[in-house]
Amino acid sequence: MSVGTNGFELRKEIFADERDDNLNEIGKRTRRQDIEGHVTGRSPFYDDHLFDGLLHMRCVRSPHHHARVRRIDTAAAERMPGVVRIVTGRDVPVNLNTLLSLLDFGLDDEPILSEAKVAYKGEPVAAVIAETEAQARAAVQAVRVEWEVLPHVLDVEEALKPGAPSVNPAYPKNAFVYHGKYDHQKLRYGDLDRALAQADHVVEGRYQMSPIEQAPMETCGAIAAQEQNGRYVCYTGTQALFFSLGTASKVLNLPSSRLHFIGGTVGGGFGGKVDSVHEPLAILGTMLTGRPVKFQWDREEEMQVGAPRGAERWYITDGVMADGRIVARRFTGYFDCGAYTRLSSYAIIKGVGHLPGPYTIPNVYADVYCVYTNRTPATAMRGFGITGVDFAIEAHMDKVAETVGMNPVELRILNAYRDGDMKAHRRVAKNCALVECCQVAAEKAGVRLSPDLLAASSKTGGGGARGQLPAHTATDQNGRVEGYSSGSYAQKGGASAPASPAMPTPMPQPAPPPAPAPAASPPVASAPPPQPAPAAQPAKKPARSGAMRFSSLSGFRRR
Amino acid sequence: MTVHKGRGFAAINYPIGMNLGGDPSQALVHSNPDGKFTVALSAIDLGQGMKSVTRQIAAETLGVPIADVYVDTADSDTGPHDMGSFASRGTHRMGNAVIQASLEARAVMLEAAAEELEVDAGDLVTDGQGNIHVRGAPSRSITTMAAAQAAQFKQGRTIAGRGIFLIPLSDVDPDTGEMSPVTTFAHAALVVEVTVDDETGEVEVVDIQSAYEVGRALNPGLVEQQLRGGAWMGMSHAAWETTEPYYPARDHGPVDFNHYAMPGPGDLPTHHISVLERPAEDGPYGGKGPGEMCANPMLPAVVNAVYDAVGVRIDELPVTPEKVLRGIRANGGAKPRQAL
Amino acid sequence: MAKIPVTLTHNGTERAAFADPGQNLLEFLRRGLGDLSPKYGCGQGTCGACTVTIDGETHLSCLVLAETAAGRDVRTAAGLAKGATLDPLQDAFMEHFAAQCGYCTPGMLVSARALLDRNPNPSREEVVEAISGNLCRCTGYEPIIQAILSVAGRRASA
Amino acid sequence: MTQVETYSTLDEAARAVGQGADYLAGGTVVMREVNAGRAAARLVRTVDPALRTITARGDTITLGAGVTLAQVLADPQLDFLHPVARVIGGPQVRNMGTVGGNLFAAHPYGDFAVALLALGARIQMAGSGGVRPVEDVLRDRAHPSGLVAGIEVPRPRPGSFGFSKVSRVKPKGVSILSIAVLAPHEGGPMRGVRVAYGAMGPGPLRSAAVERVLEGQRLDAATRERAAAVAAEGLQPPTDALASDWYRKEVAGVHLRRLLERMEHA
Repeated sequence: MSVGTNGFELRKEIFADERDDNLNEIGKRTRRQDIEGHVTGRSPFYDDHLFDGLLHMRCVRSPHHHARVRRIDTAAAERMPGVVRIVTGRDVPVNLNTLLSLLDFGLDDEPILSEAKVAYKGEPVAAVIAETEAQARAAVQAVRVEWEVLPHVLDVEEALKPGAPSVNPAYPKNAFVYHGKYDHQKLRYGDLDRALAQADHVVEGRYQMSPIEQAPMETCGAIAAQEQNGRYVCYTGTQALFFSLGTASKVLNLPSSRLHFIGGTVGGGFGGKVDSVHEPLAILGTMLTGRPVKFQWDREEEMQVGAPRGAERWYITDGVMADGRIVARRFTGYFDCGAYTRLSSYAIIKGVGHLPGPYTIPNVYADVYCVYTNRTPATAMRGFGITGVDFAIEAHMDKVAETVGMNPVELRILNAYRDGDMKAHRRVAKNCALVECCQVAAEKAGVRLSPDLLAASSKTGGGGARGQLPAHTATDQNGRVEGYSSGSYAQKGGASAPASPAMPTPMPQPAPPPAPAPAASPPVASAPPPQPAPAAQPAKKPARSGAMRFSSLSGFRRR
Repeated sequence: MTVHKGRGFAAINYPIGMNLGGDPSQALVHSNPDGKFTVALSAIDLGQGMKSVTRQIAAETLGVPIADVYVDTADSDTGPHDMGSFASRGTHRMGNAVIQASLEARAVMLEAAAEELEVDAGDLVTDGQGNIHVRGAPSRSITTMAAAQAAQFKQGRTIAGRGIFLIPLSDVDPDTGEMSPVTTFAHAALVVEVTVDDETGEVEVVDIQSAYEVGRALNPGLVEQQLRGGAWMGMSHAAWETTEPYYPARDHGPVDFNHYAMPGPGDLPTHHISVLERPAEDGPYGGKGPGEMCANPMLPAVVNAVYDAVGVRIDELPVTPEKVLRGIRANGGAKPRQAL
Repeated sequence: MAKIPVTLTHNGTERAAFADPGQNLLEFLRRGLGDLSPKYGCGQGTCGACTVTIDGETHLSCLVLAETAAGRDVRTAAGLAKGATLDPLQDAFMEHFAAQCGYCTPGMLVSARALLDRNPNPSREEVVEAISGNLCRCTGYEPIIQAILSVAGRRASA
Repeated sequence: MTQVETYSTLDEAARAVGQGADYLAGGTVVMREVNAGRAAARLVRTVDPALRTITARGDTITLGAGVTLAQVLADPQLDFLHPVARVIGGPQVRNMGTVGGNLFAAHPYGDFAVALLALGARIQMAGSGGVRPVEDVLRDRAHPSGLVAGIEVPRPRPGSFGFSKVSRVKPKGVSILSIAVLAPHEGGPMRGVRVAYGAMGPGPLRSAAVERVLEGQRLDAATRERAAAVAAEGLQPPTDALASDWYRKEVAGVHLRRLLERMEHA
C-alpha cells in the first residue's frame, strides 16, 4: 500500500492498447527549457526590463461599495512633487469595455476609469503617473473625490430580488442575459420532476464556494514604452498575449500594428492574468507622457482589487433509487461575478456543459445565474467554471452514498459515465476514465470494492439505452427577459463601435462533430412540461427602452 | 482532547479547452541553416511548462533531438495568434498547432534531403538523432544540418511550417443547453486522510492517494509538477484560502500573505500519485491537460473526510477550524464515522 | 529630492549607485545595480521572493532601507554560480523539477544556500523551517524540499 | 517623501525622534509602511552597537533593544526564549526583527512581547527615561514616550515558563493567539503567576482571571480545568481574516490547558 509515501508512478498497464509508448521525445522526463533561467534568476519577467525615465502609475480607488462620482479634483495632486500626469476617464479613448467583447460575447459594461459611478470598493476612478512609485502613492492620497454613496448589495440571492440596488447599468436586474432571452443559462435533459417523483430518495444540499485569490507570486502588471515608427511596446505578465493586445487596441482605439506586446515568461497566473487591466492603462500613460510607464499592482491590490475566483452558490437536488442509481439531478447555481462581467458569463456556459458531473444521469435540470453584486469583479482561476460545482457535486455524492448506505467509491463507479453514454449537453461520451481512476485510488488507499465494481471499465457498460436521448425533455420559458436582442454584436442600442482589429474574426465553422439528432423541441404528445419555479424569477417587463443588441454564441454564429 | 481520523473520497472529470468564440492557436516553425529549429509562438509560460512541452512535441514531430529545438514565446511581432494560456487549452490546442507546423517543416526538410540523396522523400525517415536516412537503409543518410544547408544555400527551399488548431465555435441552445463544450476530458479520483481536533476544530491533511488520468503524459516531470502542486492548491482552497473570510460581508479581507493563509511547507501531507494515460483522440500525441483539474477533487475530498472524522458537514468553504468547531458543538460533540 | 550615494559589496564586487530617499534594497539592487534576480512579490515582508543575504544572513530586501546596506556584503541568487559553474543547489532544483514559474526560485535558493552554509546536513524539518519565509504558489513545496535534501545528502556522502 | 536620519548613539536618536518621526529598527514593521507610503516623513535610526548586545547579570539578562530574534535563538543562555523566538516570522524576519521592535508590533504580531509580559520584563528607556515595567510600555505603545534601549528579562526557574502560539500555517504563521505562562513553584503551590496573551485583545495583555485561579494552587488537572474555564474571561479578542472573536474565545481555554499540561509534564 502506498499510504504515507510520496510516490509518483505511471500506470502504463491501464489503457496500454490505446498508446504507442515508443516515441523519441514524448513521454520523457526532459528538463524544462526555462529551468536554467529560473535557477540563475535570469528568466526575464515583464518587470525585468529596465527603462530610463520610467514613470510609475497608481490608481485612485473607491472607498465605497457603490457610489456616484460627483467630482474628481486633481488640482492639489497635480502640484505634488514628481507628478507628471493624472489620467481620468475622459482621457481613455474607449472608456467602456467587456473582456469577452473580443469574442463578441456580452455587453460592454465596465469603465476603464469610472466617471459616473463606482460599483465596488477599490474601483479605479483616476490614475496618477509620477516619477517614483512613492510619489505616485502620495499623489493618489491628494486626489479629492466627492462621492454620493448609494445602497449596495453583496449577496447573490438578495441581488436578484425585486428592488435590490442595481449594480451594473448594462444589466439592471443584476443578472447577465443569456442569448438575449433568459436571465440564466438553462440545461434541460429529460423530465426531472417525473423522475424525482419516482425516486426512492430525494437528497438535497446547498453549497457555497468561497472567493479565492489566484495569488501568483508575481503581481499583475505591465510596462509600456514608445517604440519607433509610432508604435508602442508593452512588456506584460498577461496569460493571454493577444487577448491583452486586442483589449488595448480596442480601448485605445489603436490598430494592432501599432502595438508590440512581449511577454511569455510569467510569475504564475492561475487565471488572474487574463483580465488585461494593466496593458491599456500603461500604454495610455505612455501616449500621454511620451515616457515609459509601469502599472503594477502591489500585493494589497492583487488581493482585494484584483479579480478573484468568484464565489458560487449551488443548490442540488438528487433523485436516487435504493440501489444507488441517480435518476434525477437538479441544479440551481449562482455565480457571484461582482460588479462587472469580465469572464464570468462564459464560465457558466462552461460549467453548464459540465453538468451533472462525470455521471450518467437520465434526467438533469439546471438554472445557472451570473449575478452582479457590489464586490470586486470575479474572473478566471484554475478550474474556472468547474471547481465550485465539482465541490458541490462531490460533497453531494457523499450525502447520496450515506442516504442509500453505500460505499462512496462504489456509488461513483456505479454512476460513472462510460464510453458511448449520452451526456446532458447531448453529446456522446468517449475516452472516459473515471471508473479506472476510482479503482486505482481505492486500491492504493485500501478501500475494498465489490468484485463487480473492481471489474468495471469505462470501455464497457456504456452506450445502448444509455446512449439514447431522453424520450421527452421538459422545457420552459422561465426567466424570460425582454428588451435585449439576440443580435450579433455586443453594443448598446446597436451603436457601431469598431470591431477589434487585433483579433482575427473567427469564421463560421461547420457544425461540430457528429451529434445525435437534436432533441429538446417541445414534446408532441406527452405530459405538459412541468414548470418548476426557479429560486428567483425576475420581472419579464422590458428591462430598458431602446433596442439592445446583444451577442450570444448563437447570435454570433448567425452573423 | 481527541484527534479523530477520517477519510474522504472524490472523483471528477475536467473539460480540456474552451469553445466560446472558437478556440484557435497558431504556431510557426523554421530551421536555421544548420538544421536547428525555432518554434515561434505567442503562448504564455506561466510555470505550467508551455515552452517545454511544445519543444518536445516539435522535436518528436520533426524527428530531431530536443536539443535542436528552441521555443520562442511570446512576442506579438513574431509569434502568431493564440488565445492564451487558460482553460487547460495550452497543451491540447497549441500542441496540435505545433504538430501541424512541424509536419510542414519536416516535409520540406525531407524533400531537401531527398534531393541530396537522390531518392524519393516518401522513402525517408528520421532517427531522432539528427539524421535522415532511407527507410531500411541507415547508411544512405544525410544529417539534418546538411539537409538544411542544402535547402538554404543550394536548393532555395524554406524549411518552415505553419500550424493552426481550431476548435470551432459551439452553439449553445438557450432552452436546453445543448452544446459541444469540448472534445476531451481529463479525470481524477483520490482518497484523502485527515485528522480533526475536536476541541479546536483544526484539520490536518495527512495523506493523499490519487489517480489522475491526463491523456498521454507528454513529460512525466511536468505532469508531476502540476499534480503535486495542484493538489496542494486544492487542499489550500479546501481548508485555508479566501479573499472574503466573512462572505458575503466584505469585512476583514486579507491584504497580505500573513492573512491570506495557504498551507506552509510544514503542512504537507504525503501524496502518492498514479497517472493513467488514455490518449485523447484529437490531443497532441494523445495529451490532454493536467494543470487545472488536479486541484478540484481535493476540495470535496477534504470536506468528505472531515465528515468521516467527526460527523460535521461543511458545505461552505473554506473548512476553517471555526466552522468545524461550531459543527461539533451543534452536533453535541464529535460523531466519528470512519465509514470509508 | 536628494539622491543618496550607496556603496556596498554585491556578490563579491564593490558597487556604488544612488538611492532615492526611502528606497528599499530590493529596488536599489534591481534598478540601481541592475541585479534583477531578487523579485518583488509583496513589499510587505510576507513572501520571501526578494530574499538576499547581508553579511551572510538572509534578509527581506524589500524591508531593508537601501542606505542601511552601505558597506555591507550583499549576496543574491545572481551570485550563486561561480562563473559558468552552477551551485549544486541550482543543479538540484533543475534535476528535481523544483521550479515552475520560477518567480520564487531565486529567493528560495538564497534561503537554501544560507541553510546549507551553516548546516550542511539538515533534517527535513530544518529544511522546512529554512524555507518557511519563502512562499511558492506552484510546486506545493515538496520538490523544493527534496532538491535541497538531495544536496545535503550528496555532501554528507561525499 | 521619506527622509532618514542616522545617529551614532541612541540618546541622540531619542532626542531627534520627537514629533512626526518613526524610529526604524529592524525594518520589518516600519519599512512595510514606507513601501506602502504610510510611514512618517522622517525616519530616525541609530547605529549604536550597544543596542545589539546581550548581557547577563545574576538572574537578569539584558537584551539590547536592537537584538534580533535570531540572536536570541543563537544564545544558549536564552534557551527559555527559544520556543518563543522560533515561531516568530520566518528566518529572514528573525534575522531582521528586533526584540525592541516587537514591543510595538500591532496585532496579530508581537508574540515575543507576550512572553516578555509574562516574564515580568523591565524596559530600559533611552536617555533619562529610566526603567519601566513592560506593562506600561505596552499600554502606551500607540504613543510611546521615548525610545527603548534595552529589556531586562528575569530568568525563570526551569520548568516555570511556558509558551504556545497557535497558527493556521506551519511552520510560519501569524497568531490565532499566543499564550505565555510564568508559574513559579518550589515543588508546591504556584506563587507569582503571570499569564499573558497575544491576539486576544488590542495588544499583549495579562489575564487576571487565569492568574487568580492559578495563584497559590498546584498545577494539577483540576486547576488546569478551572484555568481553562476562565481563560477568556473579560477579554474582547479581535476578529480578523484568520479567526473571529468567537473562535479565539472558544479555544483560548483549550490551548491554555494544553500548555499547562505540557508545563506540568516538562
